[in-house]
Amino acid sequence: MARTIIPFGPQHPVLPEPLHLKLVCEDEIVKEAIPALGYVHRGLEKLAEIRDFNQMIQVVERVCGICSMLHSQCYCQGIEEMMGVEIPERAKYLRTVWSELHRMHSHLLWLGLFADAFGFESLFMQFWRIRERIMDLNEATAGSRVIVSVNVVGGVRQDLTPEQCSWILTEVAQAGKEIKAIQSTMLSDYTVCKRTKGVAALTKEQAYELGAAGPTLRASGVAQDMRQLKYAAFDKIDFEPVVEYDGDCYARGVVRFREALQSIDIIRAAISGMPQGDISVPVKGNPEGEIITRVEQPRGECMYYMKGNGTKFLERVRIRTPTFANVPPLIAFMPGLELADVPVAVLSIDPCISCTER
Amino acid sequence: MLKKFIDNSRAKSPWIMHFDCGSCNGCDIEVLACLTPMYDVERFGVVNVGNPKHADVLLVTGTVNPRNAKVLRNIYDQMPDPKGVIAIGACGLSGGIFRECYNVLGGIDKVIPVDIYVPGCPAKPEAIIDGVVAALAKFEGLKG
Amino acid sequence: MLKMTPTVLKNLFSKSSTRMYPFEVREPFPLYRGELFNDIDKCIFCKKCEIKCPSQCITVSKDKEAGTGTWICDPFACVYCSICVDVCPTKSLSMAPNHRKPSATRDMIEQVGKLKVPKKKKAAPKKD
Amino acid sequence: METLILMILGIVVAPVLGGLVSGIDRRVTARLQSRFGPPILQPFYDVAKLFGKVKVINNFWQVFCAWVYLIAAALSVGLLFAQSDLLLIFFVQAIGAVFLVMGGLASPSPFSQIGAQRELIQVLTYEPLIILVFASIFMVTGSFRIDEILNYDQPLLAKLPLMFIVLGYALTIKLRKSPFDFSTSHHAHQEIVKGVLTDYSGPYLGIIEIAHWYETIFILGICALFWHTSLVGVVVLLATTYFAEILIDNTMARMTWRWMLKYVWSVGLAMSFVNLIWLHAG
Amino acid sequence: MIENMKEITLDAVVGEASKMKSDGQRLVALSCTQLDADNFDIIYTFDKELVLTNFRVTVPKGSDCPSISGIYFAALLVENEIQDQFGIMFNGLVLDFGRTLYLDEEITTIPMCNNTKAMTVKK
Amino acid sequence: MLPMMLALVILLPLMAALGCYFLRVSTIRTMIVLGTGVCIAATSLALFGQGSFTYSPGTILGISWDSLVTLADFALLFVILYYAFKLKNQLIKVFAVLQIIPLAVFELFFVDHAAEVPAFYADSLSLIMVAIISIIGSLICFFAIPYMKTHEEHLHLVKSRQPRFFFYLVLFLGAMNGLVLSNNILWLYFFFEVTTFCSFMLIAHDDTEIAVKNATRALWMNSLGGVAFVFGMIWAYSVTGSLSIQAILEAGPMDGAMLVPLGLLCLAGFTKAAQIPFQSWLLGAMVAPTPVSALLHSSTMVKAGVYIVLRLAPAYAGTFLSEGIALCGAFTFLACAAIAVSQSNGKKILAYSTISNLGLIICCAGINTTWAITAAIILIIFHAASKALLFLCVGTIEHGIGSRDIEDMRGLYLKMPRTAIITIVGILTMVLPPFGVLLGKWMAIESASGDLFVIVMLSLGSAISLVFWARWAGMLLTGPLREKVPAESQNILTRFTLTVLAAATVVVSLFSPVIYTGLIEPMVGKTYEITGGVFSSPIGVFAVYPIFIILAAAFIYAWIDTKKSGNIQNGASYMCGANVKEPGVQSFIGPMNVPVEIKASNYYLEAFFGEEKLTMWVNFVGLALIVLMLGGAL
Ligand code: NFV
Ligand code: SF4
Ligand code: SF4
Ligand code: SF4
Repeated sequence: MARTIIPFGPQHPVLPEPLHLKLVCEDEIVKEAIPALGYVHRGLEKLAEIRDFNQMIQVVERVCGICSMLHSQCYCQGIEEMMGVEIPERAKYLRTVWSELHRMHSHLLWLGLFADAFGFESLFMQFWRIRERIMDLNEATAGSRVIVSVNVVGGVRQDLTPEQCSWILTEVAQAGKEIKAIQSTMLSDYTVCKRTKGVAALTKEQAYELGAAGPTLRASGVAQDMRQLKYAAFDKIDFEPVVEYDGDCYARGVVRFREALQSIDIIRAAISGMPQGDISVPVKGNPEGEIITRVEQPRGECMYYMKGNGTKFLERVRIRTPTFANVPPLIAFMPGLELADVPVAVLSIDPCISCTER
Repeated sequence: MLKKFIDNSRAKSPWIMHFDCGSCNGCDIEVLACLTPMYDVERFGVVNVGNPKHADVLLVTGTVNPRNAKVLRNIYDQMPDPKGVIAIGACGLSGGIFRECYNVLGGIDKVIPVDIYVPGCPAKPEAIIDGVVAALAKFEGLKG
Repeated sequence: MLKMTPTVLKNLFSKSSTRMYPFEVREPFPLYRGELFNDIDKCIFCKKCEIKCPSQCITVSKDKEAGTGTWICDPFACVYCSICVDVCPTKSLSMAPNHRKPSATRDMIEQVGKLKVPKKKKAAPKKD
Repeated sequence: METLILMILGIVVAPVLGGLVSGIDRRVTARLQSRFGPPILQPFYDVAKLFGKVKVINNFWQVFCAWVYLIAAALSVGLLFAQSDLLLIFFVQAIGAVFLVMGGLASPSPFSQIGAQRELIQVLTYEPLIILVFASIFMVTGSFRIDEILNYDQPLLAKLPLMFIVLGYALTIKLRKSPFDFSTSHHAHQEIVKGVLTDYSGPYLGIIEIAHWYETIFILGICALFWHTSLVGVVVLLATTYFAEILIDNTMARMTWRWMLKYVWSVGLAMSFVNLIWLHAG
Repeated sequence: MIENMKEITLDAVVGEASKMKSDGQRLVALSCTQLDADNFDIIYTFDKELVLTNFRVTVPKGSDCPSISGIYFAALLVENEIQDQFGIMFNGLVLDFGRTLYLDEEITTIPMCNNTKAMTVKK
Repeated sequence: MLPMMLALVILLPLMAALGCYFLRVSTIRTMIVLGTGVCIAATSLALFGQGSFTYSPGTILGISWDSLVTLADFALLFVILYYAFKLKNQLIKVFAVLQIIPLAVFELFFVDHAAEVPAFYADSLSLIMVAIISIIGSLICFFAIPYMKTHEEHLHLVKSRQPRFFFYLVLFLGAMNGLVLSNNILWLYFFFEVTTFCSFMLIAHDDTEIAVKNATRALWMNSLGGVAFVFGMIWAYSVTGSLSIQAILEAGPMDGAMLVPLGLLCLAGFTKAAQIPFQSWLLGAMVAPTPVSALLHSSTMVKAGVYIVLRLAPAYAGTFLSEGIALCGAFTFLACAAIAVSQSNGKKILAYSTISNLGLIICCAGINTTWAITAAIILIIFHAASKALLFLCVGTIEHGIGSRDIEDMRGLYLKMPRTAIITIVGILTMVLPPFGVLLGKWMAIESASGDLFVIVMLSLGSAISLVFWARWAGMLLTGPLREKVPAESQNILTRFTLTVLAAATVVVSLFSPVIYTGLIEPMVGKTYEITGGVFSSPIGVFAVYPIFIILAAAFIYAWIDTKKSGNIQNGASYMCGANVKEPGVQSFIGPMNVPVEIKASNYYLEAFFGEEKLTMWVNFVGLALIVLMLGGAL
């Protein structure tokens, strides 16, 4: 039968980012999908050779603007571990607060884009409107809406005043209320379910084998969340990984939706449990040795491998991001989808190409 | 009369297209945020068309590398005149923090002419709105 | 179906949430890392900012003979991280809580100040 | 002569009305999304701007098809105002639909091609429904001629309530509103960029935009027939119908065309049967 | 400071990988580093219930590495990436981008080898 | 004059056929075909001058024509029987025997040979049919001359088989003319059988395995029709006691006694018109060279079936049988249009569309109001022209690009601009107003709108047919049109026939009001008021002239603007920005930096309209409807 070959990307309006998929379709059913990357590759890992380990924080923050806070957190955790620095408790809590704010804004952003992928414009607008609350919080407390740049080796740069803390609490509570107001649309609207349920499903085994990470993995029923590693303040804060079992786009949506709400609880716990004290410790010397650290990014497990050689330049920084892990599942579940479902399916892994390619 | 209306309309209906040229997403999401209720650039007649053939203004974020440079060039060429280009964020302006990476050629102006530069990392939505408004001034100056 | 109706109707009958920028400008957040300024009179041309800047967009040079120092910053490469502000020993650097305005041409901030002379003069704050 | 004047009147007034409707549509949509929204006259600025752009084409048949699309749309509206035959008007409008598809197919861009195919499927979906609506009007009034229909002394809505809903489906498809906005992605662009219109640009896109305004008026005109007995009725009916369309657009995800074909046909046919059988019985 | 690190040889890679797979481990990453002018280091990282297991393989410059993408489909992207960045070729990749995953022909050097320093762009 | 003219339209083709067969020189053959064509075409037009007539030929060499026909009839049946044995086909044997024996019994024991039955009767319907057959049929024959030459070149035949081919082709025309002019039902039957046999020979012409197989199928299905015909005829005779069709018509349903024979005769018409479930023979007939398909589908063969049903229409007006026929027709219209969507073989699309349109005509006959009959006649005229044109186009294209798959015709405009445009004209005349086919469809829908089931099927069907036509027309234009397209060279006869037919489809549409007032109205009665080229009736108006004028102006304007656009900036098509930037190349840079050529294909919606999927169901329903129709008659 005659086929249609479609270039999906690099400039495709549904993906804000340049990812290319060569889709071969029959009657709009995808028969074959081959990705092409490299449109966002900058090669920033190489910058470690000419930027010292402190400057690298700003660089890794700019791996991706959506999850920038967690990149620098993961990086700093690694350096701190390498250098044997123990950071103050308060700094850990502060990192938790900002990282969860980041998760919230990332998830809200994604939920909006996801809604946009199945053509639900007003839902998209609604999510992004809620998200602006978080962005304001970021701007007011950290100094920038997106790239908050709060982490330094040894702690954080910014403190939160009690007023700011209570403001954060009211704002996220309000955001939580607004999110709940559209819960029924996102989770049980007929058209939304019709478009997402059963689309691009991965079984638990498949997801695990293909190395999926984060919500993509959890939506398939694997309860794995790097926050269980108890970094930052997660040793003190209780939380349960959000798990869904269907492994389809709908389940992924639900996982992220519930995680966004869960983040509110974590922020609440972190602010109420936040001890007084310093926000950073001075750091002397240079990192040496090898380390692997992992944190839970909004999109899943992010791993940093770093190697220091006792100079202020790291020998190697290697970043393995969650989307990098989620691309193979994406390739695997593409064939058989309808063309209309391609945007939905691609977005369902919450692709972040700038993370993937660095 | 009709001609005047057309000339005037130009500045009232800038259809934008956003191309991410290897940005870290920081600027991207700010561009998107401009379209959302809080900033709503549709007030200025802006529509995000996502297709160079329909666009009047190209918003580019991010650094240029050899691969996306071709795409950028292509998209620019496919936009019918009169058209404007707005470079957004440190990356789009000069390559920003990534200027020295092996796969970075520098700012957008290495590939296509840029009309407005919007600095920032990321550029705030307000800054982007300023940029769009500045670009409109360019269209206004353009009669016939 | 139509689960979204209450939300959208509520939106219809309440005020739109749009901030009418640029007609109405919000009070800026004081912490916002906006445009970078150098109070060149205070600068001692110690190069701390140049060294620490992650984007390497500051160049500081001293001209012993003329007794002047030059502080050049590329605002188009600056990533507004305020590291330089943090490290500046004399607090001559500061960030305004407002974003830098777009421009139609390539900008470069070049400021020249006298070296370690108590009486300082400003010269050519901007060059286009 | 009178017919001719009416026709010309229709052809002149319709795009203005259509543009206004579309401007109001955009404003209301924005408000539903809690945005401020564009000025009401925005569609006119858009089209004027498009006409001020440089002409770039990919295949000159596209130009031809765009023109024919516009003319067919205008002619159908003209015939509607001239109170001609419903079926005839519809077939004239189908000329436009066919040429839109041909224009889409003329471009080798895969998005355009897919858009054209989807456009065809949309035509396939709404065309029988509209013919059925017309047939049902015939069954009530005994004529396909609008002038005869206007002589009927009751609002058709009373006799054909379900057919009006069926027409609503066709309306949603023709207005390119979610959940049936597949072929051109009028409001969004997620799947296939701009579908049939992908390779149109500048003035030719403007032509198509105007044609779309005509089509809006065309379809609203047919809606108006359902309450032709009172002017207030017409206004109320059209306003509610259009508002319902906007609301549906904003409260539904876009579906797939496979779903549309199955769903709209089955529901549409079922409703038509029920309504027509009820008509026979009653 | 890397947990469960085990040094293995190049030919043991595939065998070990399949052992990991049958053990129910998830592939996390391959991390390549240049050791010196002639040697590269690849660390294979696996995860099971939040516990990492690592293998270290030393690859001399110029020699090819067996691909584990046949066992772990997920390895395909990272192996292609290493091909791009380090010039180490992998045999038996399920989808071989042949050094075009990230790079275009304009980039003629092998970027992450230290014989080609990061380019310094004039400010 | 009249006998002369009748001889010209019926006997001249026979003589010419013999000439083609025996004078095996290609120039002579060409001359004969051309001469005959022009002759019968002219005669058919001249016949209009006659108006309605009844005529009985006398005797020839002392033998009455009646007995001659009878004799020939038996001869033909035995030839068919011979082929049945040769092909070892049981069905044909059975059907042939089932015709021979009853017919013999009928001839020997029942028929009152002394009764005076006018052999010929002609009204507007017949004359229109004669004109269609003679003009369009001749054009097809002209087209066949260069076509068969190329065709045989492609096949590398040692010995030309063209004499045989043209023998049957030209004979066919005569037989068809005879069929539509006959009034004596026995004559009608004879011509009916001749067309069956000719079509069998023509389908089998290429002598490939598949050709023979399909020809066999055509033969047995049409023989089944023959059987139905024979029984219907005998039954009708037993009721009315007359062989004259006019007499039968006058008798009317006679309180139901006539319904079964009428039903049987209509059934014979159904098989000829390839109505579901008999559609497979016509589809199989596509293996024959394209002129054959054109002839079978447009002006002859299938139209014979429709003609019979339409001819008998007054006899069953207002009966259950009529309703059944309408349903059967409407169902065929819908089902075949649906299946056509899933086809990519150009000829197959045409074939399904033909069946579908015949269904519409038969449906009109079934609706059986004056409006509907008008619609049917209009449809017959315009469908014949457009469809013949399209078949010939496909034939030309096939010789040009070596494929009849519409996917391969994508961008045909770049290779064969002239043919592509003519094909598009053909397609547009099939689906768009103000062209005749659509005029017919409009009349049909308006006349059917009282009938719930029929109207549903018609509206679905007409929407569906738009799908496959529009995309076919569109895809011919696909392509990056950058510079001037080279002109296309065509054989003079090919060009002549295509151009004449294309012009005819358009121009004759323009004259539809005249045709209506001049020919149809006198026959079926006044249904539409014509003023200024506008058809109007209390229930509807169809403005032919105004729309024609406006659209013509629009097309001309659009064309001028299009021409002007020839020198404006050319843009590459949109491919998500990844275009390979070389003029004329339609590729994007794909994964691994390799250029990938874009490709597009139509949606064939197999899941909804798949041929295999639908055919079984459709046949079942079709059969059920026919049983219902006949059962209701009983
Ligand atoms: N979450 C996250 Fe990242 C990281 N690391 C990645 O895929 O967003 Ni841009
Ligand atoms: S300018 Fe900053 S925020 Fe924008 S893309 Fe570049 S690094 Fe990201
Ligand atoms: S760190 Fe401060 S004082 Fe030193 S050179 Fe920079 S601006 Fe001047
Ligand atoms: S703000 Fe950051 S990037 Fe900008 S000059 Fe200061 S240190 Fe450099």
